[in-house]
Amino acid sequence: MEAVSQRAAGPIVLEMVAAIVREQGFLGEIDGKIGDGDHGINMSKGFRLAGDRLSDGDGLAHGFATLGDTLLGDIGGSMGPLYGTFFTEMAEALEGADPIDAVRFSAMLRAGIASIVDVGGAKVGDKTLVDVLDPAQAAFDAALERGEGFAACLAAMKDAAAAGLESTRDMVAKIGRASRLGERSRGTLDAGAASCNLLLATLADGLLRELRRGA
Amino acid sequence: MEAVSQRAAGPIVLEMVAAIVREQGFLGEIDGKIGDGDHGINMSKGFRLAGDRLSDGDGLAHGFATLGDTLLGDIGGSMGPLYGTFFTEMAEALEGADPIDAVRFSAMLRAGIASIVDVGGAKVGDKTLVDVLDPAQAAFDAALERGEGFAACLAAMKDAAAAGLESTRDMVAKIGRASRLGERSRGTLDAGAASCNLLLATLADGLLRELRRGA
Amino acid sequence: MNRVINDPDQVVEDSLKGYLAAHPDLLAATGHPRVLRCAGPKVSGRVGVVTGGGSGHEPAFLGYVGPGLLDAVAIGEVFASPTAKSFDAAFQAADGGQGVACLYGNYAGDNMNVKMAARLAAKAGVEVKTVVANDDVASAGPHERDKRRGVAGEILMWKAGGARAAEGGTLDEVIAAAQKAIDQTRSIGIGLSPCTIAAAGKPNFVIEDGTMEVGIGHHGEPGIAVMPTKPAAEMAALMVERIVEDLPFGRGDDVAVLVSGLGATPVMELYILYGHVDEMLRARGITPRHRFVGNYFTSLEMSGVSLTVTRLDAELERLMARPARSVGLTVLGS
Amino acid sequence: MNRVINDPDQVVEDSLKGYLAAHPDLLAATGHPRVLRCAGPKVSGRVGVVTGGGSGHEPAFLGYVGPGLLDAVAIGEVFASPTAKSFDAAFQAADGGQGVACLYGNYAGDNMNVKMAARLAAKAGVEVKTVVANDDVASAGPHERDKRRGVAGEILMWKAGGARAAEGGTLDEVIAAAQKAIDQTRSIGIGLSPCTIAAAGKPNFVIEDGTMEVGIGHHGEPGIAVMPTKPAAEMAALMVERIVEDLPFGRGDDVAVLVSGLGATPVMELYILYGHVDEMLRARGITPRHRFVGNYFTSLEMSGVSLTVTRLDAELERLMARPARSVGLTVLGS
Ligand SMILES: Nc1ncnc2c1ncn2[C@@H]1O[C@H](COP(=O)(O)OP(=O)(O)O)[C@@H](O)[C@H]1O
Ligand SMILES: Nc1ncnc2c1ncn2[C@@H]1O[C@H](COP(=O)(O)OP(=O)(O)O)[C@@H](O)[C@H]1O
Ligand SMILES: [Mg+2]
Ligand SMILES: [Mg+2]
Ligand SMILES: [Mg+2]
Ligand SMILES: [Mg+2]
Repeated sequence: MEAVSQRAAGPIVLEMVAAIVREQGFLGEIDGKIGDGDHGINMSKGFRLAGDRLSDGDGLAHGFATLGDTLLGDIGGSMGPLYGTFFTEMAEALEGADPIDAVRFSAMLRAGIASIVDVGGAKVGDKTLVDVLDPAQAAFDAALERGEGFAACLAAMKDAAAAGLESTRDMVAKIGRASRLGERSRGTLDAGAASCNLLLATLADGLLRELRRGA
Repeated sequence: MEAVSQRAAGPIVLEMVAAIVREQGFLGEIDGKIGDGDHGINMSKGFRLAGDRLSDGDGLAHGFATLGDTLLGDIGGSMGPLYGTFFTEMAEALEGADPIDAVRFSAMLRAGIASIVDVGGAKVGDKTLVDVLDPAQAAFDAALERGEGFAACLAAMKDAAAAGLESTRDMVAKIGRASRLGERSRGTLDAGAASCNLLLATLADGLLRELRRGA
Repeated sequence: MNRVINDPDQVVEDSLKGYLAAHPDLLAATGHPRVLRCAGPKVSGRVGVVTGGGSGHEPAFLGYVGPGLLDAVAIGEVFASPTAKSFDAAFQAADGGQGVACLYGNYAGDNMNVKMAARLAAKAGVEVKTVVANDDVASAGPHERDKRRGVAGEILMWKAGGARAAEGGTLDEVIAAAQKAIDQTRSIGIGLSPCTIAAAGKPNFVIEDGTMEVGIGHHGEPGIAVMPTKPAAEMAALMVERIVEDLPFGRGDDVAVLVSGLGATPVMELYILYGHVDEMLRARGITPRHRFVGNYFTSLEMSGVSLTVTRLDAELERLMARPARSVGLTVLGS
Repeated sequence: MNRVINDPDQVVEDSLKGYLAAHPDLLAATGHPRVLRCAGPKVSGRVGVVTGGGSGHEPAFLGYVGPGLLDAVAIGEVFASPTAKSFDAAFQAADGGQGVACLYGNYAGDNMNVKMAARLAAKAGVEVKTVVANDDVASAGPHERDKRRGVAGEILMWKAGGARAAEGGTLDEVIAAAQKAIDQTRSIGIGLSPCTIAAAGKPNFVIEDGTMEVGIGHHGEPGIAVMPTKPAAEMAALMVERIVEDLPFGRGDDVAVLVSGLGATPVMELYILYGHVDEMLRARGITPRHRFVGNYFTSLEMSGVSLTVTRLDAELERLMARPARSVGLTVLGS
């Protein structure tokens, strides 16, 4: 059965931090088109802080817990609670699971998404990060149900996340700051969806690498 | 003995009001050079109000009392108390004097000037209206002492007032707003001295006319 | 931008030092750097009352901490919601075993952070119930009241809730009093010039000189109309009308009225506006029983005004009159 | 200019209507439209305390009328001395047979009008004695203290005089207490942006963005230095140094400290400044016993701050602590 140990997956959290810091400018730029342009700053401030608090050898659950804790503790506004609860819930879902397999990953993702929806109240089609998370989860679970392996599930999730991000381009924002623009919000990617796609892709790539390495 | 009745002199107050209103722009302009440019407005506001309160047939003492009262009651800042007490004290000095002769006029002027000095504390050379009043009084009294008539005394006063105004041009302001400029206040006439010269000249011209008419 | 600051990213930290030094009789530090509590003994045997919000609105929010008002406050960056953990720490600081009433304003970030914090607090055994202020009539229509923002009306909600807690009311009673207060409250603002977050260095919105933005939000959120600046009497008429129609207030009502400057409006102008408001309310048979005029809920150095009116029943009247002491509002016992 | 006014020439009248409507518990009209007195029964059997000055400094001057503070106030046009008759009417309104203490600021117009008014009052049988505030260290050197202007330190002078009058002090005792308070008080201001008198329609002085005017007067009178705007900590150091050297305050002194915004400075910035001031005074062994931070004495919408420090002896400490109630300052009894 395909699985990755907590310890092997741990460094992926730092890769997610690096990805957010690297794409800070891009995230800010698309937020600037229909929002207030601070999404890159907000995200990289929180992720950088969390990265500083992690050390070599921390497992994935610990990494997510640290990310969640830092976002809830140091980032106000909307990103703190949304991504904060996302990572906190995922960390809890990973508790005691070592190694992590596809079933556990699916449960983890479900817990994370449920809490974001619970806190933020966004639905698919509102032009938020939920438009990345929801299809990503659906693709992962469908692959799992078809009996595919962890790696194939992750690959399916990654593709669906990217498509989900692209789907936000034609949406009219229904929630958050951009919703005030109405029709004018159409034609641009959503910033939160972009950061979310980046995080899921980095997570999938890291796990795929470790799966390959373990095989 | 040369003298003018209260009643005949009364209309001169309205001529003083008219003179101030007419020269409002000029007074504001010279105040603007080394002060805050409001001397014309301040003066014409008060004098106009007093003018509105006067009726035909009011004597000179009543006119001065109304002027003084209005300035004290409706004009804040420095002009209210300075010219207010000036006219109030002159009105009191004229009380019961009918007709007004040169001796009485001299006493009147002395009382007015004393109260301005008392309230404002300015000395000759400070570049204020005292630089008009003091030489004007001195010239009037000198003529009187030489045994000249009321008309000659008034003419001497008028000339001295004009010379007094001109003398302020080369002075450095020692008191009031302009004193902050130090040396830079040199080279301009003093606004208060200008209004004071205008008032004394108008008063002298009016009395001279009445003296001629009475003769 | 020409300001009395050090590092623009440290304005909140720096100002909190000043608050603690200036008001040790009212404000005390807690273990959390972004949470202050009421000085003196910890809340015990009664409900604790908490709020929180972004900085830059001083004296709101921390200036309303004090006896008879708030027990603790969570403090965010300038114009940004406090973190979930800050709210949680404020709940812990205000808990005296009878639960905590969190009375805050309807902003996306605050909603989420309070919700998260209430969960954290529940795990620690602290019961939290909330009231969400939505008094700004300009921020959404009357049929979407849940979308409306909370503005200066929050102060009267805090007063009601704080007074009810001081009376020894249960958590449900405190929540009910605060909810009633905000349900009976309507506000509207007019903006005359923008403001600048020091860390940003330039205004993030524009108001042309000679125009006014009716219905502006406390962070410069766009209002319902931009028009040439009207005389104070017409501003008052516009604001009173909009508010009175929304509730609707009627002949015989007693009200509390609060006119707040947004930061840079000369105080004498707040009174010019109040004079008209008072006259217009009375002309409609509405009597201002409690009157507040000043810089009660600001937006940095924005210029403009907000008007808040609360309809009082016997309970709210009693709660408004109860003594309270804080930096922003002191009510003497009668 | 974008303001909450009607006719620019009527701003004083219009705002007084608002004051009377908003604070009937504190302020009452008199027979003179530019004079307000403390609400309630007329002063009787004790000394009356009066001040007066130009408008635009709200809450000064009328905002300090109330029990334990001022009994009546004469109100001038914006930035212009009240008339002699206004001062006289204020004296009459505050006279309770024991004489009147007129505690005002050192400006040419005020000096003359008070002098004239005292004469008018004397004719009507009312004894008036005066104290002239001159706390602004930047307005003249230490050897010309009689040329210095009165600024926010007037508030502490009123507090001392008002408290002494409330204690039943004689006219000479009230005057002595107020004189001592102002003798022990030093202030200095820093201006960061000019202000506009509505009737004039444009600023009558300039402060370049990025520069600060140290020692600015309350009407924009030029200060002692224009320099690039410094961080708040350096502003505080500059102000504290100038004040402490002037009196001079020393180790072991107890003081009252007042930080006032000039109108448009965000409140949080006043606290940033206060934090530094408190720290710097304590580092010199000087202890702030009474602390006031807020918009206590403004200049319309000028931006900037003023710092005032008063050295307290046992009598002044007692007078500061006495209860007082007014729009601008409330001190609860202890
Ligand atoms: N209620 C919500 N639920 C889920 N996502 C949301 C919600 N509100 C906003 N978002 C996401 O937040 C993103 C903006 O984040 P950010 O710019 O950091 O915060 P802010 O909007 O406060 O400036 C949006 O692009 C959207 O994806
Ligand atoms: N103490 C004083 N004594 C006599 N005259 C004075 C005094 N102070 C000012 N003045 C006169 O007042 C004039 C300015 O008056 P005005 O412009 O109306 O008042 P302000 O200076 O308050 O703007 C000066 O030109 C000067 O002649
Ligand atoms: Mg954003
Ligand atoms: Mg934002
Ligand atoms: Mg002037
Ligand atoms: Mg002038």
